[in-house]
Amino acid sequence: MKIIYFSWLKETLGTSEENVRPPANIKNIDNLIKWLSAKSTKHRKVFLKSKSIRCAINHQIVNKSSKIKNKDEIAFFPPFTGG
Amino acid sequence: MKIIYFSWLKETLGTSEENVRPPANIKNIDNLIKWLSAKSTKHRKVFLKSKSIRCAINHQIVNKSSKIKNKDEIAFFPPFTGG
Amino acid sequence: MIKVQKQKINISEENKKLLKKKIGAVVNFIGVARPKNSSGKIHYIEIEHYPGMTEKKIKEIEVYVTKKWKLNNCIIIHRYGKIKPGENIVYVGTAAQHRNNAFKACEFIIDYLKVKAPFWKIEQQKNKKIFVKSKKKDEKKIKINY
Amino acid sequence: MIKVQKQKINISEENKKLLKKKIGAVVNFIGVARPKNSSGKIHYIEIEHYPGMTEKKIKEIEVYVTKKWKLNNCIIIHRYGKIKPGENIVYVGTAAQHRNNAFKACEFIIDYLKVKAPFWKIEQQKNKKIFVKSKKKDEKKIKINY
Repeated sequence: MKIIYFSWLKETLGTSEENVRPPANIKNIDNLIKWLSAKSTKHRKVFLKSKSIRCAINHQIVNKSSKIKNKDEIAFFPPFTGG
Repeated sequence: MKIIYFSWLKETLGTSEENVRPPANIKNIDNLIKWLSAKSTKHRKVFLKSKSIRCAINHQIVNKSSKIKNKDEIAFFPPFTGG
Repeated sequence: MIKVQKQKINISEENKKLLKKKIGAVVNFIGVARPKNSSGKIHYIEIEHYPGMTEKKIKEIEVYVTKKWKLNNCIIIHRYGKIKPGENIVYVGTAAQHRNNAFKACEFIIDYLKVKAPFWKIEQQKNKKIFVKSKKKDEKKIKINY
Repeated sequence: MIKVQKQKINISEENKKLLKKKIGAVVNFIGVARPKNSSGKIHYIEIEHYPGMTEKKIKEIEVYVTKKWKLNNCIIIHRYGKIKPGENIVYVGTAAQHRNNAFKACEFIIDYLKVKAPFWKIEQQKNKKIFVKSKKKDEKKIKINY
């Protein structure tokens, strides 16, 4: 599973992406966030602000109860500020 | 008094402007229209449609009860269609 | 800046002037002569105007919108004379700190020009000249207090 | 046509493409990098995006507005990377038969880009990097069904 981070999440983590293999009981975004938070202090710091973090699965914006699959590309980011 | 005509009024009259000296009892635009209508068949034809004719005195849009003076430049035209 | 001119409008030149200042948003409107209307093909249009009064009315709107929508810059150019289909007729450019103001001002100016500036359009079709009629819809849209 | 690019946008080139077709009205929006914000001078901004998703989201809005407002043509270009104050960031051009549609479509696109396209802006100030926050006002403005 590929995880991508943008904006301040990337800055805080010091990385823009990582490949992970969560266990079978990690079924949706919410589970994934909890699981990732336990990976490192930096991860915990990022996901403490999870209310202001948005998520996309394979380029589709989703909410946190959305199911995840092993081959998904999952992105975490703050609200968009282009234009 | 200088009278200027635009658009179809100019076309119908065959002239874009004329200098006139209306008598003292011609005090406002309404009076002037009646007086001009009597000048020729073409004038009458133009001012028959006076409801759809707009008027300006010295570059200011006015209504038909507006007073006129001898040195005024008076313009008659249909509603604007620029842009 | 306002201009009433016979020649084609050089849009990129005008845009450059707007982009010079320290602004956040530029909105442009370009009106173009259409090749036909509901009654047929148009060979060219001819725009008549009232020299003196035209400039005055356009200047009035420039002053009004610049103040109302806090514009950094505003350019209004309207052509007169013969204009072929596909050629530009009118250019409105507004520059502001924020996009909402630039949009509102630009749209207001073109609405205003349609009904408050002394221009008259004639469409030259094959065998006839059509004096274009103003649209009630346009007249209702514009409300100004100044 | 849509583009997500690093280099400056050549506005007059893009406008020429819009003016080619047989249309009546063209509206442009150009977003420009501002030299300062409320907390101080900005040396440059940096725009990050999500390659793949960005193009997809912009393409979606192009298809939607073109149909909804019967556009003859629509160009959306958004830059990413380092952008200096005064440089363009985003260009939206709409061409239609009538001005109202061109205006509505253009304004809708820029409103949409602000909140629905995966771009993130960072302002580089003297000693700090500011991750720009989205505006609630912008998020409320955009409502889409497609």
